[in-house]
Amino acid sequence: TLAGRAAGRGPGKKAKSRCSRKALHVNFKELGWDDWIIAPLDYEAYHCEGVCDFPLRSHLEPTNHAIIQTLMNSMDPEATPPSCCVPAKLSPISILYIDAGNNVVYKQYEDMVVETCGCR
Amino acid sequence: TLAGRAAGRGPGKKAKSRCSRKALHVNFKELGWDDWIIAPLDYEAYHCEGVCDFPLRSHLEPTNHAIIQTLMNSMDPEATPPSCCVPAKLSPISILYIDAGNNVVYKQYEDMVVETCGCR
Amino acid sequence: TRKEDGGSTAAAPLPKMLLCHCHHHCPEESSNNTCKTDGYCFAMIEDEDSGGQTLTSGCLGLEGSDFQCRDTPVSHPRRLIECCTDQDFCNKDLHPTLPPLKNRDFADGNVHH
Repeated sequence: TLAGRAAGRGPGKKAKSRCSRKALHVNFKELGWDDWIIAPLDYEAYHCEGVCDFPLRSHLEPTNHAIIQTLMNSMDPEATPPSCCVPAKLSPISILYIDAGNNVVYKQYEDMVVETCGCR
Repeated sequence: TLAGRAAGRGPGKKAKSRCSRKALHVNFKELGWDDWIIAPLDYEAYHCEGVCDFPLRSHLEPTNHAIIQTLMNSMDPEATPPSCCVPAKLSPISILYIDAGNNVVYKQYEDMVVETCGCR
Repeated sequence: TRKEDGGSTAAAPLPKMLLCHCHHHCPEESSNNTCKTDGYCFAMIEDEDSGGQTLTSGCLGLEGSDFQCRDTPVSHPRRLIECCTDQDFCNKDLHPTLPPLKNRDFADGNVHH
Protein backbone atom coordinates (compact mmCIF):
# COMPACT_ATOMS: atom_id res chain seq x y z
CA THR A 1 0.00 0.00 0.00
CA LEU A 2 1.11 3.60 -0.50
CA ALA A 3 0.91 4.23 3.24
CA GLY A 4 3.14 1.24 3.89
CA ARG A 5 5.38 2.39 1.18
CA ALA A 6 5.18 5.92 2.47
CA ALA A 7 6.50 4.79 5.80
CA GLY A 8 9.44 3.08 4.17
CA ARG A 9 7.90 -0.28 4.81
CA GLY A 10 7.46 -1.67 1.31
CA PRO A 11 5.48 -4.87 1.37
CA GLY A 12 7.77 -7.64 2.63
CA LYS A 13 10.56 -5.25 3.59
CA LYS A 14 11.43 -5.11 7.28
CA ALA A 15 11.22 -1.43 8.34
CA LYS A 16 14.79 -0.09 8.22
CA SER A 17 15.30 2.13 11.25
CA ARG A 18 17.53 4.90 10.03
CA CYS A 19 20.36 6.45 11.98
CA SER A 20 18.92 8.28 14.97
CA ARG A 21 19.43 8.89 18.68
CA LYS A 22 18.08 6.22 21.01
CA ALA A 23 17.88 5.86 24.77
CA LEU A 24 20.80 4.50 26.81
CA HIS A 25 20.19 4.80 30.54
CA VAL A 26 23.44 4.40 32.44
CA ASN A 27 23.19 3.26 36.07
CA PHE A 28 26.51 3.63 37.87
CA LYS A 29 25.28 1.31 40.66
CA GLU A 30 24.67 -1.46 38.11
CA LEU A 31 28.15 -0.78 36.74
CA GLY A 32 29.41 -1.30 40.30
CA TRP A 33 30.67 2.25 40.60
CA ASP A 34 28.60 3.34 43.56
CA ASP A 35 31.69 2.76 45.71
CA TRP A 36 33.40 5.82 44.22
CA ILE A 37 30.63 7.84 42.52
CA ILE A 38 28.46 9.85 44.93
CA ALA A 39 26.21 11.58 42.40
CA PRO A 40 24.52 11.24 40.04
CA LEU A 41 23.99 7.47 40.40
CA ASP A 42 22.46 7.30 36.94
CA TYR A 43 22.03 9.47 33.85
CA GLU A 44 20.66 9.35 30.29
CA ALA A 45 23.60 8.98 27.88
CA TYR A 46 21.62 8.07 24.71
CA HIS A 47 23.34 6.21 21.87
CA CYS A 48 23.22 6.22 18.08
CA GLU A 49 21.80 3.35 16.10
CA GLY A 50 20.30 2.67 12.66
CA VAL A 51 21.26 2.38 9.04
CA CYS A 52 23.16 5.01 7.09
CA ASP A 53 21.77 4.61 3.61
CA PHE A 54 21.73 6.80 0.52
CA PRO A 55 21.20 9.71 0.45
CA LEU A 56 22.72 10.77 3.75
CA ARG A 57 20.42 13.56 4.94
CA SER A 58 21.82 16.92 6.03
CA HIS A 59 20.91 16.44 9.71
CA LEU A 60 23.34 13.46 9.77
CA GLU A 61 26.15 15.84 8.80
CA PRO A 62 27.95 13.28 6.63
CA THR A 63 31.57 13.81 5.63
CA ASN A 64 32.51 13.52 1.98
CA HIS A 65 34.17 10.20 2.86
CA ALA A 66 30.96 8.86 4.41
CA ILE A 67 29.08 9.82 1.25
CA ILE A 68 31.65 8.15 -1.03
CA GLN A 69 31.63 5.03 1.18
CA THR A 70 27.82 4.95 1.09
CA LEU A 71 27.89 5.14 -2.72
CA MET A 72 30.51 2.37 -2.90
CA ASN A 73 28.37 0.27 -0.55
CA SER A 74 25.32 0.72 -2.76
CA MET A 75 27.41 -0.41 -5.74
CA ASP A 76 28.74 -3.52 -3.99
CA PRO A 77 27.50 -4.12 -0.43
CA GLU A 78 29.78 -7.15 -0.03
CA ALA A 79 32.95 -5.25 -0.85
CA THR A 80 32.34 -2.09 1.17
CA PRO A 81 30.48 -1.73 4.48
CA PRO A 82 28.07 1.19 4.89
CA SER A 83 29.10 4.23 6.90
CA CYS A 84 28.31 4.00 10.61
CA CYS A 85 25.78 5.81 12.81
CA VAL A 86 27.75 7.44 15.62
CA PRO A 87 27.50 10.44 17.93
CA ALA A 88 28.17 13.69 16.05
CA LYS A 89 27.68 16.13 18.97
CA LEU A 90 28.20 15.25 22.63
CA SER A 91 27.82 17.16 25.87
CA PRO A 92 29.43 16.82 29.33
CA ILE A 93 28.06 15.92 32.75
CA SER A 94 29.56 16.68 36.16
CA ILE A 95 30.18 13.90 38.66
CA LEU A 96 30.76 14.09 42.44
CA TYR A 97 33.07 11.29 43.47
CA ILE A 98 35.65 10.13 46.01
CA ASP A 99 39.18 10.01 44.58
CA ALA A 100 42.02 7.68 45.47
CA GLY A 101 43.09 10.07 48.25
CA ASN A 102 39.63 9.88 49.78
CA ASN A 103 38.88 13.45 48.76
CA VAL A 104 35.45 14.41 47.49
CA VAL A 105 35.85 15.80 43.98
CA TYR A 106 33.36 17.48 41.63
CA LYS A 107 34.57 17.11 38.06
CA GLN A 108 33.12 17.75 34.58
CA TYR A 109 33.51 14.75 32.26
CA GLU A 110 33.46 15.71 28.58
CA ASP A 111 31.50 13.88 25.85
CA MET A 112 29.19 11.89 28.11
CA VAL A 113 25.77 12.57 26.52
CA VAL A 114 24.83 12.22 22.84
CA GLU A 115 23.20 15.37 21.48
CA THR A 116 23.05 14.40 17.80
CA CYS A 117 23.96 11.40 15.67
CA GLY A 118 25.65 11.33 12.28
CA CYS A 119 26.92 8.98 9.59
CA ARG A 120 30.68 8.71 9.36
CA THR B 1 46.74 -20.99 24.26
CA LEU B 2 47.84 -17.72 25.80
CA ALA B 3 49.31 -16.66 22.47
CA GLY B 4 46.01 -17.48 20.77
CA ARG B 5 44.19 -15.63 23.45
CA ALA B 6 46.69 -12.79 23.30
CA ALA B 7 45.94 -12.48 19.62
CA GLY B 8 42.30 -12.17 20.43
CA ARG B 9 41.57 -15.75 19.41
CA GLY B 10 40.05 -17.49 22.46
CA PRO B 11 39.41 -21.21 21.95
CA GLY B 12 36.65 -21.60 19.37
CA LYS B 13 36.39 -17.82 18.96
CA LYS B 14 36.70 -16.62 15.35
CA ALA B 15 39.63 -14.15 15.05
CA LYS B 16 38.08 -10.72 15.75
CA SER B 17 39.74 -8.08 13.61
CA ARG B 18 39.93 -5.00 15.74
CA CYS B 19 39.09 -1.51 14.57
CA SER B 20 41.67 -0.48 12.00
CA ARG B 21 42.12 1.26 8.67
CA LYS B 22 41.53 -0.89 5.59
CA ALA B 23 41.80 -0.32 1.86
CA LEU B 24 38.96 1.26 -0.13
CA HIS B 25 39.98 2.03 -3.69
CA VAL B 26 37.53 4.48 -5.27
CA ASN B 27 37.31 4.46 -9.07
CA PHE B 28 35.35 7.45 -10.33
CA LYS B 29 34.93 5.74 -13.72
CA GLU B 30 33.23 2.76 -12.08
CA LEU B 31 31.01 5.21 -10.19
CA GLY B 32 30.05 6.61 -13.60
CA TRP B 33 31.61 9.99 -12.91
CA ASP B 34 34.16 10.13 -15.71
CA ASP B 35 31.71 12.38 -17.54
CA TRP B 36 32.39 15.23 -15.11
CA ILE B 37 35.62 14.34 -13.29
CA ILE B 38 38.79 14.90 -15.29
CA ALA B 39 41.36 13.91 -12.66
CA PRO B 40 42.11 11.91 -10.68
CA LEU B 41 39.98 9.06 -12.02
CA ASP B 42 40.67 6.99 -8.94
CA TYR B 43 42.16 7.37 -5.47
CA GLU B 44 42.71 5.42 -2.25
CA ALA B 45 40.09 6.53 0.30
CA TYR B 46 40.59 3.73 2.89
CA HIS B 47 37.80 2.90 5.33
CA CYS B 48 37.50 1.85 8.96
CA GLU B 49 36.36 -1.60 9.97
CA GLY B 50 36.64 -3.97 12.94
CA VAL B 51 35.36 -4.44 16.45
CA CYS B 52 35.56 -1.86 19.21
CA ASP B 53 35.91 -4.02 22.29
CA PHE B 54 37.06 -3.39 25.85
CA PRO B 55 39.42 -1.83 26.62
CA LEU B 56 39.41 0.81 23.87
CA ARG B 57 43.11 1.44 23.17
CA SER B 58 44.50 4.96 23.20
CA HIS B 59 45.25 5.03 19.45
CA LEU B 60 41.47 4.67 18.86
CA GLU B 61 40.96 7.97 20.70
CA PRO B 62 37.68 6.88 22.33
CA THR B 63 35.32 9.49 23.79
CA ASN B 64 34.01 9.02 27.33
CA HIS B 65 30.67 8.09 25.78
CA ALA B 66 32.26 5.37 23.65
CA ILE B 67 33.95 3.95 26.74
CA ILE B 68 30.70 3.98 28.74
CA GLN B 69 28.81 2.40 25.79
CA THR B 70 31.49 -0.28 25.46
CA LEU B 71 31.16 -1.12 29.16
CA MET B 72 27.35 -1.25 28.89
CA ASN B 73 27.71 -3.52 25.84
CA SER B 74 29.98 -5.89 27.73
CA MET B 75 27.41 -5.99 30.55
CA ASP B 76 24.49 -6.73 28.20
CA PRO B 77 25.34 -7.06 24.49
CA GLU B 78 21.68 -7.47 23.55
CA ALA B 79 20.61 -4.22 25.17
CA THR B 80 23.42 -1.98 23.98
CA PRO B 81 25.38 -2.14 20.72
CA PRO B 82 29.16 -1.67 20.84
CA SER B 83 30.72 1.62 19.82
CA CYS B 84 31.53 1.86 16.11
CA CYS B 85 34.84 1.94 14.20
CA VAL B 86 34.81 5.13 12.14
CA PRO B 87 37.27 7.61 10.66
CA ALA B 88 38.80 9.82 13.36
CA LYS B 89 41.10 11.89 11.14
CA LEU B 90 40.52 12.61 7.44
CA SER B 91 42.41 14.52 4.78
CA PRO B 92 41.33 16.26 1.56
CA ILE B 93 42.03 15.61 -2.10
CA SER B 94 41.75 18.03 -5.00
CA ILE B 95 39.65 17.20 -8.05
CA LEU B 96 39.72 18.71 -11.55
CA TYR B 97 36.23 18.59 -13.01
CA ILE B 98 33.81 20.18 -15.46
CA ASP B 99 30.96 22.08 -13.80
CA ALA B 100 27.40 22.66 -14.99
CA GLY B 101 28.50 25.78 -16.81
CA ASN B 102 31.11 23.71 -18.69
CA ASN B 103 33.93 25.41 -16.82
CA VAL B 104 36.97 23.44 -15.77
CA VAL B 105 37.24 23.74 -11.99
CA TYR B 106 40.00 22.62 -9.60
CA LYS B 107 38.52 22.22 -6.13
CA GLN B 108 39.74 20.79 -2.82
CA TYR B 109 37.21 18.37 -1.30
CA GLU B 110 37.60 18.05 2.45
CA ASP B 111 37.52 14.74 4.39
CA MET B 112 38.05 12.39 1.45
CA VAL B 113 40.83 10.11 2.76
CA VAL B 114 40.91 8.28 6.10
CA GLU B 115 44.10 8.97 8.05
CA THR B 116 43.17 7.26 11.31
CA CYS B 117 40.25 5.27 12.70
CA GLY B 118 38.65 5.50 16.11
CA CYS B 119 35.83 4.05 18.23
CA ARG B 120 32.90 6.37 18.75
CA THR C 1 19.74 25.74 -9.93
CA ARG C 2 18.32 22.31 -10.53
CA LYS C 3 20.93 19.54 -10.39
CA GLU C 4 19.77 16.29 -11.87
CA ASP C 5 21.52 16.16 -15.23
CA GLY C 6 24.91 15.75 -13.60
CA GLY C 7 25.91 19.40 -13.90
CA SER C 8 27.11 21.29 -10.87
CA THR C 9 27.79 24.95 -10.42
CA ALA C 10 30.80 25.99 -8.31
CA ALA C 11 28.79 26.21 -5.08
CA ALA C 12 28.41 29.92 -4.37
CA PRO C 13 27.88 30.24 -0.60
CA LEU C 14 24.14 29.96 0.00
CA PRO C 15 23.24 32.99 2.17
CA LYS C 16 20.12 31.58 3.71
CA MET C 17 18.95 28.13 4.84
CA LEU C 18 16.67 26.38 2.40
CA LEU C 19 13.41 24.80 3.59
CA CYS C 20 12.51 21.47 2.03
CA HIS C 21 9.65 19.03 2.15
CA CYS C 22 10.77 15.90 3.95
CA HIS C 23 9.15 12.52 3.89
CA HIS C 24 10.75 9.43 5.50
CA HIS C 25 13.51 9.96 7.99
CA CYS C 26 12.98 13.60 8.76
CA PRO C 27 15.20 15.07 11.47
CA GLU C 28 14.00 14.37 15.02
CA GLU C 29 13.24 18.02 15.75
CA SER C 30 11.45 18.68 12.45
CA SER C 31 7.73 19.41 12.33
CA ASN C 32 5.06 19.12 9.60
CA ASN C 33 7.39 17.38 7.17
CA THR C 34 9.80 20.26 6.89
CA CYS C 35 13.58 20.25 7.15
CA LYS C 36 16.23 22.94 6.71
CA THR C 37 19.60 22.82 4.98
CA ASP C 38 22.53 24.87 3.72
CA GLY C 39 22.52 22.69 0.60
CA TYR C 40 19.81 21.10 -1.53
CA CYS C 41 16.31 19.67 -1.36
CA PHE C 42 15.97 16.25 -2.94
CA ALA C 43 13.39 13.73 -4.09
CA MET C 44 14.31 10.13 -4.84
CA ILE C 45 12.46 7.13 -6.25
CA GLU C 46 13.89 3.70 -5.42
CA ASP C 47 13.00 0.15 -6.41
CA GLU C 48 11.99 -2.14 -3.59
CA ASP C 49 12.89 -5.83 -3.32
CA SER C 50 9.18 -6.61 -3.48
CA GLY C 51 8.75 -4.93 -6.85
CA GLY C 52 7.20 -1.70 -5.63
CA GLN C 53 8.92 1.69 -5.49
CA THR C 54 9.51 4.12 -2.61
CA LEU C 55 9.47 7.89 -2.94
CA THR C 56 11.48 9.78 -0.32
CA SER C 57 12.38 13.43 -0.02
CA GLY C 58 14.28 15.71 2.31
CA CYS C 59 17.39 17.82 2.83
CA LEU C 60 20.98 17.28 1.69
CA GLY C 61 23.86 19.29 3.09
CA LEU C 62 26.04 21.41 0.81
CA GLU C 63 29.07 19.27 1.73
CA GLY C 64 28.94 16.23 -0.48
CA SER C 65 26.04 17.39 -2.65
CA ASP C 66 28.33 17.23 -5.72
CA PHE C 67 28.45 13.46 -5.10
CA GLN C 68 24.99 12.73 -3.67
CA CYS C 69 23.06 14.69 -6.32
CA ARG C 70 25.00 12.89 -9.07
CA ASP C 71 24.68 9.50 -7.36
CA THR C 72 26.00 6.52 -9.30
CA PRO C 73 24.10 4.78 -12.10
CA VAL C 74 25.35 1.44 -10.79
CA SER C 75 23.48 1.31 -7.46
CA HIS C 76 21.53 -1.64 -6.06
CA PRO C 77 18.59 -1.32 -5.80
CA ARG C 78 17.92 1.00 -8.76
CA ARG C 79 17.10 4.58 -7.83
CA LEU C 80 16.94 8.08 -9.23
CA ILE C 81 17.62 11.20 -7.19
CA GLU C 82 16.87 14.77 -8.22
CA CYS C 83 18.11 17.85 -6.32
CA CYS C 84 17.06 21.48 -6.41
CA THR C 85 17.81 24.70 -4.61
CA ASP C 86 15.93 27.41 -6.45
CA GLN C 87 13.27 28.01 -3.77
CA ASP C 88 11.88 26.67 -0.51
CA PHE C 89 10.08 23.32 -0.92
CA CYS C 90 11.29 23.09 -4.55
CA ASN C 91 11.43 19.30 -4.14
CA LYS C 92 7.61 19.24 -4.12
CA ASP C 93 7.91 19.89 -7.85
CA LEU C 94 10.39 17.06 -8.41
CA HIS C 95 8.89 13.82 -9.72
CA PRO C 96 11.74 11.39 -10.43
CA THR C 97 10.62 8.29 -12.25
CA LEU C 98 12.35 5.00 -12.95
CA PRO C 99 12.01 3.38 -16.40
CA PRO C 100 10.45 -0.09 -16.23
CA LEU C 101 12.97 -2.88 -15.77
CA LYS C 102 13.94 -4.44 -19.15
CA ASN C 103 13.56 -8.05 -18.02
CA ARG C 104 10.26 -7.11 -16.49
CA ASP C 105 9.09 -6.06 -19.93
CA PHE C 106 10.28 -9.45 -21.21
CA ALA C 107 8.51 -11.17 -18.33
CA ASP C 108 5.33 -9.21 -19.04
CA GLY C 109 5.47 -10.13 -22.72
CA ASN C 110 5.77 -6.46 -23.69
CA VAL C 111 8.82 -7.07 -25.86
CA HIS C 112 8.00 -6.36 -29.52
CA HIS C 113 10.13 -8.05 -32.22
